Amino acid sequence: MANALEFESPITKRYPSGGSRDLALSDESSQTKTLVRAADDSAAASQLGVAFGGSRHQAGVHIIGQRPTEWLLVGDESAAAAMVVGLDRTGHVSVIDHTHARALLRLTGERSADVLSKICNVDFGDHMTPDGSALSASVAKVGCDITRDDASGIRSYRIACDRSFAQYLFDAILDAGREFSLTAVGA
Amino acid sequence: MLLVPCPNCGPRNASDFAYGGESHVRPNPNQATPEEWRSYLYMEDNPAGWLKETWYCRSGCRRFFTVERNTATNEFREHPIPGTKLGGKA
Amino acid sequence: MSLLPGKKSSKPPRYSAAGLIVKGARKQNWPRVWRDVPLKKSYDVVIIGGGVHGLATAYYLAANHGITNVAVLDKAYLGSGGSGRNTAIVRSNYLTPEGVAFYDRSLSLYNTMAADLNLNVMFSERGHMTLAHTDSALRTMNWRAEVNKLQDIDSSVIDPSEVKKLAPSLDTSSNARYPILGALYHPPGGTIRHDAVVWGYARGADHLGVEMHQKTEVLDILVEGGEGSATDAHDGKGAGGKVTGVRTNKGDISAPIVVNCTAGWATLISDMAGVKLPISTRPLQAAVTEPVKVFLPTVVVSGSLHVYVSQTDRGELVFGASVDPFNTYSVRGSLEFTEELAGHVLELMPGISKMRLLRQWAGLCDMTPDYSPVMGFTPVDGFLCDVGWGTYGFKAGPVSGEQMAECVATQMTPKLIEPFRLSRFSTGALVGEKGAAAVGH
Amino acid sequence: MSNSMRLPAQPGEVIDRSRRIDIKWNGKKLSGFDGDTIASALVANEVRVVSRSMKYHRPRGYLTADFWDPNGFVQVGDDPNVRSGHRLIEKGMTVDPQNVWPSLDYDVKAANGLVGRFLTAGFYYKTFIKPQRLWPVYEKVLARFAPGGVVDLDTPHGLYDKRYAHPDVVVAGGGPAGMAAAIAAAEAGSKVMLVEHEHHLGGHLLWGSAEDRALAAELTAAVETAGVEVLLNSTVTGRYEDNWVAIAQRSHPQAIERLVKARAKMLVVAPGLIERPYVFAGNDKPGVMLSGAVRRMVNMYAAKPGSRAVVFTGNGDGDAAASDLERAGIEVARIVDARNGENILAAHGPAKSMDSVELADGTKVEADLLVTAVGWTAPTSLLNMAGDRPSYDANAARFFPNSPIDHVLSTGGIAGDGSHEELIEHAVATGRLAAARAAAIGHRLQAATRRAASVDGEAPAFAADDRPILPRDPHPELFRSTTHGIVDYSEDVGSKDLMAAAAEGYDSVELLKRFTTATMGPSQGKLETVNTVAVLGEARGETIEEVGTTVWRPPYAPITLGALGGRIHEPARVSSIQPWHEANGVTPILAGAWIRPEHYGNPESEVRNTRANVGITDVTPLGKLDLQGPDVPKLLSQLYTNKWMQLPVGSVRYGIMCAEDGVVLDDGVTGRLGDEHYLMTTTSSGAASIWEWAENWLQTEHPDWKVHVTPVTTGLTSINVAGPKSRELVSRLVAHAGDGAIDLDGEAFKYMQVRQGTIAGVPNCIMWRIGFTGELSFELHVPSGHGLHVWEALLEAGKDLGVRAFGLEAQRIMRLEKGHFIVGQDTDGLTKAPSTGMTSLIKLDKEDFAGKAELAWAMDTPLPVVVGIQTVDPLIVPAEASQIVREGTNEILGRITSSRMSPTLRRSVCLGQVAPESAAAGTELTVVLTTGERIKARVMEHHAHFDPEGARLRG
Ligand SMILES: Cc1cc2nc3c(=O)[nH]c(=O)nc-3n(C[C@H](O)[C@H](O)[C@H](O)COP(=O)(O)OP(=O)(O)OC[C@H]3O[C@@H](n4cnc5c(N)ncnc54)[C@H](O)[C@@H]3O)c2cc1C
Ligand SMILES: NC(=O)c1ccc[n+]([C@@H]2O[C@H](COP(=O)([O-])OP(=O)(O)OC[C@H]3O[C@@H](n4cnc5c(N)ncnc54)[C@H](O)[C@@H]3O)[C@@H](O)[C@H]2O)c1
Ligand SMILES: Cc1cc2nc3c(=O)[nH]c(=O)nc-3n(C[C@H](O)[C@H](O)[C@H](O)COP(=O)(O)O)c2cc1C
Ligand SMILES: [Zn+2]
Repeated sequence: MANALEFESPITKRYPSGGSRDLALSDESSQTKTLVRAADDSAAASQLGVAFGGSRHQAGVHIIGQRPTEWLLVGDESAAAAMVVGLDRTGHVSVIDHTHARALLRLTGERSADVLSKICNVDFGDHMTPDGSALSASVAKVGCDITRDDASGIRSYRIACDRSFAQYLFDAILDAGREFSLTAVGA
Repeated sequence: MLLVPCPNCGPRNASDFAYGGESHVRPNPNQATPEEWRSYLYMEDNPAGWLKETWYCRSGCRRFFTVERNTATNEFREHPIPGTKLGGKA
Repeated sequence: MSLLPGKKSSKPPRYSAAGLIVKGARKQNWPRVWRDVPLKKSYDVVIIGGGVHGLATAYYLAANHGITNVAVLDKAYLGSGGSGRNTAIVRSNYLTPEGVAFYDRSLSLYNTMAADLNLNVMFSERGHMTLAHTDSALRTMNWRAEVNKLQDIDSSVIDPSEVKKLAPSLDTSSNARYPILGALYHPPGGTIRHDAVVWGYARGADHLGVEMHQKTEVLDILVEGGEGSATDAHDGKGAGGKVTGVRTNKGDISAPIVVNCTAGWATLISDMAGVKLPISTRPLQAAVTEPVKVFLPTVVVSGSLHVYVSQTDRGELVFGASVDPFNTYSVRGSLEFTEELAGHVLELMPGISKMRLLRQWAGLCDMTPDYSPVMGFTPVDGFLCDVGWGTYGFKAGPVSGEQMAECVATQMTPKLIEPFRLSRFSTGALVGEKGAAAVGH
Repeated sequence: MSNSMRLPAQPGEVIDRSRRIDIKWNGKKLSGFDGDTIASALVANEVRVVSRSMKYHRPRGYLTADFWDPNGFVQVGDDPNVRSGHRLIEKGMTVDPQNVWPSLDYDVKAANGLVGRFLTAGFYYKTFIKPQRLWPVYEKVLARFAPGGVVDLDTPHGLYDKRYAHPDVVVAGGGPAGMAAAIAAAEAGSKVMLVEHEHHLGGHLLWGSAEDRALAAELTAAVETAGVEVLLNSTVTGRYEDNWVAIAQRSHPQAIERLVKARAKMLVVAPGLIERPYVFAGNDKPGVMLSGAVRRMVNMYAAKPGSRAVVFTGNGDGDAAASDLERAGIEVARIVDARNGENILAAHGPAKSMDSVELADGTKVEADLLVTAVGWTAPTSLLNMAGDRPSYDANAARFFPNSPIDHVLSTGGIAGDGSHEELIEHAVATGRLAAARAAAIGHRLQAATRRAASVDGEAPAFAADDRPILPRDPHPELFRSTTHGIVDYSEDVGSKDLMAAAAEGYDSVELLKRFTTATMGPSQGKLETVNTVAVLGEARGETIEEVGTTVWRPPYAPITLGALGGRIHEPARVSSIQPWHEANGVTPILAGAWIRPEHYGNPESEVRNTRANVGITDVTPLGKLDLQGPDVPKLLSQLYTNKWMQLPVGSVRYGIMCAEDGVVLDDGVTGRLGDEHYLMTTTSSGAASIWEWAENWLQTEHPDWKVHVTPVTTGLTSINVAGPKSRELVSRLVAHAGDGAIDLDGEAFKYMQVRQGTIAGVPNCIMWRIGFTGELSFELHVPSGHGLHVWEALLEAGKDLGVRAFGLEAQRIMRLEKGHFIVGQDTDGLTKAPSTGMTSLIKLDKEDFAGKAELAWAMDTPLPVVVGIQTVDPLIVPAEASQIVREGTNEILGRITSSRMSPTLRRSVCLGQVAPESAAAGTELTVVLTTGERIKARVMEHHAHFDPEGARLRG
């Protein structure tokens, strides 16, 4: 039996380790994810400090303007909790723990946009999807929230989808990345 | 593939949306006669030209909005309007 | 006007192999399939739309009721609408008793059509198979089969091994993403040479005196009485009144009876008469591959995967899918349709990935809320409709023509088309084909 | 015969003579060089007949020797209809002729040729009419004559692929014009994709003069420097709405073929021109070739298409072909110059070859090669797809683009003639214009897209088209000689057929096409359209402009189903318990995208165990919506037919939802977790649509209501614990004191209530007391990151209680025993709410709810009714969908919608829909089994066959 509070990843298949890390797909589903819903002109919105389509990092939390009136906060448990506690709840504000509802994958590497472009119709060019931008789109026919979150200058995307689709999506991205030698890491 | 102008996400492929059909005003269910109600449910203007219609940005911002599209050319008029009257059909 | 039944006329002149040889040897040409005559100022009946419905109506008006002072008007060429672009699948295994009776009559007319019209319409009774990939689809198949059997229609649910025997190219293994759990099999279903049906009816009608006018576009319906202007239909004005004729690009024609057989354009025409219809116009895409040697002996339909496919005697695979997801009058092809289609076809028949798509096109479909047509009288006296044929109306051409002709000639709604009256949309008594909506062709 | 027709090295040849490649043709080995097409290898090996024609089985040789060659179709292994004029040879390739029987050399069906006069186009409409019963027999014979190759049904579905692209400019065609346009656009800052159908950039220049080839090399190098993305051996197959451009890429290193879908801001069409055949007697004889074919053969592949040639020319290309032949040492017996009014009448010779050409002046010239150069067809297909209506220019004897389209520009041969300099100048201006417009479009896109990098200022104006206008060279109109010949080679349709069809009344170009099938073959009119139109014009006494053309449709060049299908993406979703299911012998079932446990070996025993002990089942796919806000009750009242304004915290309630036509959409329970916090469940299949339904009402009808609807279906792993021992089992895992404690006592936690707390150490679980099975049950909703843990904990803790997992089938049996209907199974697309028997849940005194108007009317209308049904013979289980008829007739009164043998009651149990007149309890029904046998059954008092009072449920 699994340890009581160990987080069970939705990626249950095992992948060969090793291979190049120039282009990597990893599972970050255990990150705490909090969905905040509030009006775009609410106090909470200005606290969060990004609008729909953008994202920023603050105090260990990745604040993503995922949709109009919706923000996803990603971080470790304590940082996320701290931010939620400080949230101004004036008006109609809902806070929903999305840690278990959404899987979170990360695709990193210079050619990561080329991989995504095989299974997602969005323009991932720098003009249309610069670092920090956030959008929702279908990836290999699964509805996903994608945030460009470059890691020390290297192109990187966070991709969130319904947890139940995670294993399928993980494999679909790996398949798309085959021609670029995409490797699964840490899964 | 058609580009549909979402007021939030910008122009996106039609396949990212669900089509809501002609935008009709929902009659008051307590006052409508059967003819009026069923006209709302079933009858269509179906013009070959400008049509006011509802789209739902299913893969993107998940907002309903109304736009005008020319059904003969599939050209959209600028300025989609958020929200609209219900299409009436699930 | 002369709506009196006249003498029933003979069939159009015979074609035969012997004739071919004689004509070939003497280097003679065949007589024209239909005459090219000037448009008259008045007719007893004007039929708008030179598709199978309009032409069949004209033919049966003349053949069964002796009404021959009839003009069929089409804004383009005969068969330019859905009738010339459909995948030509015919069957009668519908879900409701009304549907079954109606389409079965059509099938029997198709069966004798070559002889009746003296033209080979290449009706190929090759069998029609609707695949079930889910429990619930299988249940619907069973439902249809059971209703069919009660009406003496040859239709039954078969298991995957029988499916494999009938169509060896299908993947009937259980590890397919959408495994084939069974199929509704309908041996009398099949395909027909759609253009030949159109030409056959036109030729038959012409022989009996009906005039076919191509490139003749109806611009307005002339209505007397009623409230408001007949063209100003958008706010429901102009309903009622009586038809006196039509305005065309070639001038006005007077006629006491006008029949709307314009399928995808149906609401545009009925708007001219002030009659509102529950119809939205959606394109349906179709495609053919390059020919290869024949390997698919039956018609295969998958509702869950939204495809239907058959192979012509020329060797092309003919594909169709479900209608486009939004209203439009544009028939430009859609790439996403072909992509979806190809993906699904390959799930069904993984072995044909190297076949090449040759051409894709679209036709306009007049979709109704209950997947059933709108037939018969309207609130405007003398203005009749035979529309709402959606994605399934080719097979209904003969019976619709026969029944509409009777409707016009007797001025009463024949029993067979009673369920399809326009008034059902104000009483809410929709036709049961909506009960288990699935593409079916 | 190895390379017996190979010329000495030619200056522009593209073959690598140092690399010999052996292939098999028609069972025999022959060899070519790297760079050879199948066609050039065959010609170099003296193969003159490559195929048989479709209808008359006439021997055919190469005509255009490129992709469009109507005679060049071959079978390569399991690949049918391969264009031998285009496909490069590869080591070990097996190439076979198609459409021949029994062999290429001796073809029995060629007998058709003898009766050809009688097999006029459309002959089958006139034959096989009587006797009608023989048509199926004829049909089988006709099918034997189907042209084309053979599909090997065991062909593996190889690696086909797709990719999206967002270039600023796509250029279709890599000839001089396309290359120059691409370079100019890239230099102006555009991201450019250049697509060339052939294996090399260069277009016509490749088989041209030394100067031409130098220009090609220069431009090719510049393309590279400019950073243009080049796709070789790739075709722009279609231009769809908003410049959605499809490209078939045949040159991907890994994928067999790949579909590139480019949303091009601008499309530049530079496809050059396609040379047109000439209609005359014998024009399909092996040895009749177009000038381009001959020049390609000689100049690019050093293959010798004949030994003694007649050249019929109306233009510079014909002249160039003549001089190329002479340079290569092939005798040119006669140049027939159409510009001087000279003409050819016929090609003569035995069946498989040509030996002489008959000229209009009566002379016969001995020759085994007849080269024609009579002008071009403009491949306007992509422009037509964009809405252009090209027009015919009689002076230049071809069609030209006509209506300017903002986002699509054309250049090169399709747009006009002129010197290289003029052409390149036009192309460069086109490239620049495309770049300027693309920049303006890009600016607008960025400004309209909130996530995009910000842009300054107004979008630049859409640049005006001030390109120079290309001249048009005069060209004689050369379509048909005074003799008749083939117009559509693939379809075996001749000019005589067309004229006969026109006389018969098929006299508009569209009817003519459909009756004769001219232009319906593999090249889709690229070779045939203009000649077809010209012949029809002749027949009707009309000009080409008046006759018009048929419609060009995608794809421009055929594309494999594999590439169109690509990698097949069919998303599958699983619950967090899936690993356990898989490890424990599950039989899965597909339900939408979900893969669910159907059973674990024996559903009946799963039922019995649940009824006797306790069972657990994974119901994660159940739709779950988190609802928050002060106006949630209003939303619930709007969606459900019953009342929701007074639901206490801690309670759950069942409800039915209807569409606006009163038809049942979905059902489920909603529980109130907190003051302004609710959890709604929907059916599994309704999860997505009910969410959108709720959003639709909120966003469009009631934007003022304060409600947040958030789908949490997979965030919560749902486990139903059912059976008499379920309370005992669950109590072993819940906290009994402190934070997260739940009191399971029957009084503290009643049927239809909800609690939140800690289960098996997992906090924030939701538990409600409801059950589809009819047993005492607890539905646990556990944060999914711990779902498997809780599942395993239940199995562990309940060992002594006899706990076992059960699947969907056991659940279906139990719900049927209990008489719960399933929306979509026991109801259908016409079932209005009152038919379910749940009239007490329809509250017409509410101000409004979805479907209210129709339901108000439906209440007074006789409707079919869902009823419990039992067969008189308890052992007969009528199949689902068995019809219920009026005794002694075939009149349908209803049907069985659900049926099973009940392991609990040991008898068959059913639900069904029946006509209102047959719905009263005790009514005797006649059920028709699928075998046709008729049996008796009875309408029951309740839907429930088991425990109708619900004692177990409430226990
Ligand atoms: C791709 C596709 C596949 C299909 N597959 C099948 C199938 O397998 N089986 C099946 O049974 N059905 C099928 N259908 C449906 C079937 O084709 C149609 O329902 C049927 O052809 C309708 O025939 P019709 O005569 O009513 O209309 P049409 O054939 O569409 O004729 C209407 C005519 O009206 C003319 N018209 C319109 N406006 C005017 C005007 N103002 N003035 C004059 N004339 C006018 C048009 O030019 C047109 O010729 C398919 C349809 C499509 C598009
Ligand atoms: N025979 C001749 O006409 C000839 C000979 C020498 C030079 N030229 C000069 O070349 C000019 C023509 O140059 P151009 O560049 O317009 O034509 P081109 O024929 O040289 O090049 C067009 C190229 O486009 C490709 N193509 C066509 N459709 C395509 C599609 N859908 N997708 C991808 N590729 C496609 C063709 O394979 C061809 O290589 C003439 O006007 C003439 O001045 C002509
Ligand atoms: C059953 C059927 C088979 C067809 N087969 C072919 C074919 O083999 N070749 C072809 O070019 N078109 C074929 N077509 C398509 C027609 O060429 C044409 O695209 C269609 O009638 C629509 O007309 P349009 O493209 O002129 O708008 C076929 C159409 C149908 C309905
Ligand atoms: Zn959007």
